[in-house]
Amino acid sequence: MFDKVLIANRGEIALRVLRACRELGVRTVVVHSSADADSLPVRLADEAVRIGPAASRRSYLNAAAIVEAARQTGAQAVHPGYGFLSEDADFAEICAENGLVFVGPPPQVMSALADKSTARALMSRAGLPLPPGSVRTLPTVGEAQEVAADVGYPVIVKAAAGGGGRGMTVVRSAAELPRAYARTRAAAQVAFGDDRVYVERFLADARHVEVQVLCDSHGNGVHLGTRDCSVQRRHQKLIEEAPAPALRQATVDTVAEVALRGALSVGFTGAGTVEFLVDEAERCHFLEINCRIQVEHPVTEMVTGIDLVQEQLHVAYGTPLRLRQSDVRLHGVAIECRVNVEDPDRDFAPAPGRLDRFRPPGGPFTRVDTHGHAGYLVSPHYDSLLAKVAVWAPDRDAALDRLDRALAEFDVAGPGVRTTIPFARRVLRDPAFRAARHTTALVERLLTPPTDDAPPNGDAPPGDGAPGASPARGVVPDPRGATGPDGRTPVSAVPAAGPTTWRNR
Amino acid sequence: MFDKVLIANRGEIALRVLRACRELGVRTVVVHSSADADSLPVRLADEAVRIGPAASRRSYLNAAAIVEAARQTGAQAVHPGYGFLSEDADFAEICAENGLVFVGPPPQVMSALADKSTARALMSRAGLPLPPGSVRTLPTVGEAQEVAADVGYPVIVKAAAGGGGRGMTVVRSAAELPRAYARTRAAAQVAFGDDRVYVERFLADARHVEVQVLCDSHGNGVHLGTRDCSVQRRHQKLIEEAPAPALRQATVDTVAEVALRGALSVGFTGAGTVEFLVDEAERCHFLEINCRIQVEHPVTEMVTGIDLVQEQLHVAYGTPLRLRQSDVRLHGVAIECRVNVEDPDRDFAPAPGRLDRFRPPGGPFTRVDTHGHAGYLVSPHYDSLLAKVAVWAPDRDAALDRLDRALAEFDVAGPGVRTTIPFARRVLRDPAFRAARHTTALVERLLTPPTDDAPPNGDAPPGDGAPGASPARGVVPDPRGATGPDGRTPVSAVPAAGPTTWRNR
Amino acid sequence: MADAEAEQVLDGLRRQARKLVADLAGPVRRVRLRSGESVLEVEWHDPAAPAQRAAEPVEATPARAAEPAARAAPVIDRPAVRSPVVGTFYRAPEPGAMPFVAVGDMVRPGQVVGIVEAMKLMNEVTAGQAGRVVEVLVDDGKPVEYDQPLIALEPVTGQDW
Amino acid sequence: MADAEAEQVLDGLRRQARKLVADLAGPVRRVRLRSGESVLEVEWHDPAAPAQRAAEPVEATPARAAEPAARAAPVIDRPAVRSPVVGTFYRAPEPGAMPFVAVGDMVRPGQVVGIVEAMKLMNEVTAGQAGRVVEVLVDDGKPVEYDQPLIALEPVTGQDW
Repeated sequence: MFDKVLIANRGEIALRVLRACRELGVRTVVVHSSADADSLPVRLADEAVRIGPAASRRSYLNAAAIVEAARQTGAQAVHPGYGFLSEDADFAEICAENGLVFVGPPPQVMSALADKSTARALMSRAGLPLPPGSVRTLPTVGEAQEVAADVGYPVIVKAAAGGGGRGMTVVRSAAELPRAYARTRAAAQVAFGDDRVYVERFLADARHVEVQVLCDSHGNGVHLGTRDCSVQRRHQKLIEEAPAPALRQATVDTVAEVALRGALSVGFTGAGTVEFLVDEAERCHFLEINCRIQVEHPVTEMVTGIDLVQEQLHVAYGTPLRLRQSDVRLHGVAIECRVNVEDPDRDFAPAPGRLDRFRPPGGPFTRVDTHGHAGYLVSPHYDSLLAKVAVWAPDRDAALDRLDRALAEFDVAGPGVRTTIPFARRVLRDPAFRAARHTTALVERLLTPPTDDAPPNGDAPPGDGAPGASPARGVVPDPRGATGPDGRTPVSAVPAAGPTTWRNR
Repeated sequence: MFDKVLIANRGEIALRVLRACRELGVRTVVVHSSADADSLPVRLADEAVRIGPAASRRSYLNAAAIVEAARQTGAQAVHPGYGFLSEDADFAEICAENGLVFVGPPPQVMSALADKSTARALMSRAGLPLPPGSVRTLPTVGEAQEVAADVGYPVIVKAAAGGGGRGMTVVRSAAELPRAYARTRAAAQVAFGDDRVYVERFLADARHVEVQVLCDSHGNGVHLGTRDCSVQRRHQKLIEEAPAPALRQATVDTVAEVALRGALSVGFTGAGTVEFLVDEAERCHFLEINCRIQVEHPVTEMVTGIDLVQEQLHVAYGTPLRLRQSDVRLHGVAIECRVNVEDPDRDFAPAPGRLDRFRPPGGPFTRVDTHGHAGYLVSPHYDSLLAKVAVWAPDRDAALDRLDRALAEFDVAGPGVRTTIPFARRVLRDPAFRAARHTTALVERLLTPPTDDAPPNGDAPPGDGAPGASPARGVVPDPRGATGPDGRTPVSAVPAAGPTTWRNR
Repeated sequence: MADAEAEQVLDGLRRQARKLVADLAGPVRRVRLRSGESVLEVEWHDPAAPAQRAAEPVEATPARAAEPAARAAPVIDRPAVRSPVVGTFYRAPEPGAMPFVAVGDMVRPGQVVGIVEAMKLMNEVTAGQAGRVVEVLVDDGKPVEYDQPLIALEPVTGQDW
Repeated sequence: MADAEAEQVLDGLRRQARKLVADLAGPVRRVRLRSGESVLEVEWHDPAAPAQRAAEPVEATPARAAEPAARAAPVIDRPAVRSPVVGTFYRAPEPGAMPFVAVGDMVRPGQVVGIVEAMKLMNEVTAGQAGRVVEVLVDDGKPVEYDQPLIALEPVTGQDW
């Protein structure tokens, strides 16, 4: 195993990686911005190096400074966590050039999977089902119209360089298409410097189901079951659970197997997530592969007993997988709730500030991952994720009751500080959610005043709520996605204008 | 299930029971002393009733006040937690007379098991192996000398009314016996108002192994595996783990089966623990049965996935066990460390005070049960247990590393406040402990400066360190045992003199 | 020193304390003012500590400077007879009978002022000091906690308690 | 002592306290002023309670009352040229060459005072203000963090920074 690993991230995930290192006897170097100089990961690290000012682009996205810090401290590997540089193939390249092990897949695999049209092509070749639509990108509106006519409206126009729900536009009719096509390309050019787009059928009423895979550098791989992340607001996951509920066992088995096959087919290594949309008929449609550890990885750890971050480090070190598929057995149900410092009453606007009180929950089968503590100043410079509360129980109902109990005892308060806890508890009380009949439309439904034609239980669409959100919204790459923990591209790639510039300060 | 349960305890266990109730949708009434008016359990309870002043004997041991509080609030059942009234048959009786369900075995079972000589007789009849010695009590020194001669020295003179390691004297030679016999009887008379004693072989070098059982009121029962609690200081457990390590599977299976048989044979109901001493040859010797939920129950919960406190409530309500023995499957290893506000450098003297800083550990497979929080004033009136940190891992080595990681990040500080964390981490580094070759002699060895003849690894006796401690010490009932979470008798039963009176304030 | 004078000095200290806290950037933990024989000391709960209820806006903390003085009144000037046990409070020896005491009555130390029934046992509640009954704080037949104030007294002037 | 007089003294103490706290680099924990019979004492909550290292014995905390004053010096009176990047600090353009600056030198705003090498790139370190070099805080060839003070300056009198 490595002697020393550099952690190129902040917040709860930096702490998560640090804990894995500690337990493996690996020394830790935590790099940090001036804003995080007194943060918990920095305090608990064996060594800490200040690499830049608060602004991410000059600190956590500053590849040169991070590599220099690794050189100074003699770190052998870099764990990028999620967000920031975690899926930046160029950074992985730079690490390699400087003799550093990047904890993640090989750069060429990362870049192949980062291009969604390439990823779609590779995965369909590996036998993964794609949503009806075009595999290749469509350079002219004419071609886009052809494909749309083929698959039938509504369709969704997606930027090849997008992902994480960013850079996509829902189109309900042929009339809308030309304008949507043009606007999506323009927005993609701005956000990603790449205006290639493709068109696929828009799945209005679906579940977000993903498969956790773990592959070593010797061609071995296992899948660690499914997660359901359908509780999303504008593609930001709020509540995640493992395994995905209310699916036929056959569906679960199939999706897990094809996901692993797909990952292995492209030489994927490390911990990855293959995302699918699953429709009412339980047909699975491949969305994308993520090359990072995900925010919601704890629920998989709780049902499998496997420490994913430790496994990432073993794989990165070159150790063959210690697990065979038969060693992976799932027990019970785990559910995680993200606690963000946001104000649900003000359209989930960030509500950071000093935490006068901070007492996370505890007790049986309750796990908390957080960098927060009493007296901590939640910085407005970064993502609003403050804590993750995850619980385990033998069955889903007990898990939901346990999570509600845990959230109820979570005491967070400070001037101007608001959290998503009350909203999450609303979700837990929702009949459709409790019955696992919910889809990605759930949150929008809870946020829109009920109408007579809206179904009381279940999320049969107002399709508006489904992936892609409203056209108007969809066309502007959601900046939440950019700096969000699941964000794929650097903050600097986000137009530093409009109501969200606070993130780029 | 009950609508409302009264929690007749304080501290972490009151919180533990409250959490179980919350998750079952049961409303909670927490009774408390004036000293605990602002405690976490009181704040989180649905209702709270102040039943007396700080002194336990007028609050947490005040049966009348507790029953009155139940009457006032309409609680249907009383959960006694551990210590205090949890094993007081008279209290269980009073509850019954007042139409309250006492969460525990029937009073007559409790009183039978509370008398150690009766318990020994019952268990040996049920086929449990006893340490060589007398089943009945010995009214004359002559009879004591006969038995001692039979079984051979060293022997241990035990008070029938003792238990939890209290009221016992180790005797190394026939010459010592008469005085030790007399003194033990005298001390027992003072402590328990009952001077009956018996004699058994003293097992110098043994492990403390206990079996968790769960029985319903319909004659069904299951065992939930073993725990090893050999890391003790004067019979106070410091570190507990499940399952008991380094025992032959046959030994584990046998001890679990006979334990369950013994419990069922006396009509035991609820959650109970059958304690054994296991010698080098892995012979098991029955010690006692505890009728309460134990401090260390979380490690069993973590390896079985079963919520023991919820099961206690189901059983108390009359619900038949929802588990068959085949449903109980053990996974991995769990280890718990008790964090006491005590100063290991000052003979573990209590070191309570205001907690200026309190940040418990978190992260993967880490559970914390605590009533502490930043700003909490640890009261000198009660037991010094502040928190329990328990971790799970697939194997024992990983669990030990994880526990050390968790303890290292536990931040507790305040004027005059000391904790047992540093000492616990010393234990975790001990080669004998890491190799699971340790016995109940471990802690004494760590606390006594090493001598040449002391074995470097392993705890082959200086028998002095084994159960019973030194004669001088053994003859005075250890007050720690009295108010300790595992204490069996009310505080008021402890002579309120000497350096330990602080506990009785 | 005469009470009146002492009062004035304390008044001064209190004013100073309030100004002081207002001037300073909080959260202040302790303030101690001394002038000759007179001492004023205020200590606040740790604002970071959960001691405060979530409801209580933290912004209010500085404003609380004045509180101690304000709060002092009831605590210091109005002693109360408290319940010796958890139970049910009765103002009269039996239903329909005259209450033991009414507002305005003078009570002697040791005088029975009520009953708290617990487990069918009648516990007499006796005044610990002399004073005039200014308020009966609990209705007849209502449940009471241990140490709950039952009857507020106005101490008899000159009486030292 | 007459009340008015006492008040005046306390008034003075209060003003002093406010000034004092304003002057000091926080976080102050305790201030105590005494003038004859009059005493003023304020204690603050530890603002960054968790900020202390576990190692740091809590008993030491009161001692820190003096610290701010002590610490104040470098912070307030001694500006420094700081490192623009993580890297290796060099005092001279090349090995063996004359250092860019030495103690006692006067520097102009924008003057190069050192180099920080990062990823084989040489980053010039320039003074942000005029001043006299009073200390070189990092040895030649040593690793430095972002924003780490490298060279302490004494501002030129009258110079406003």
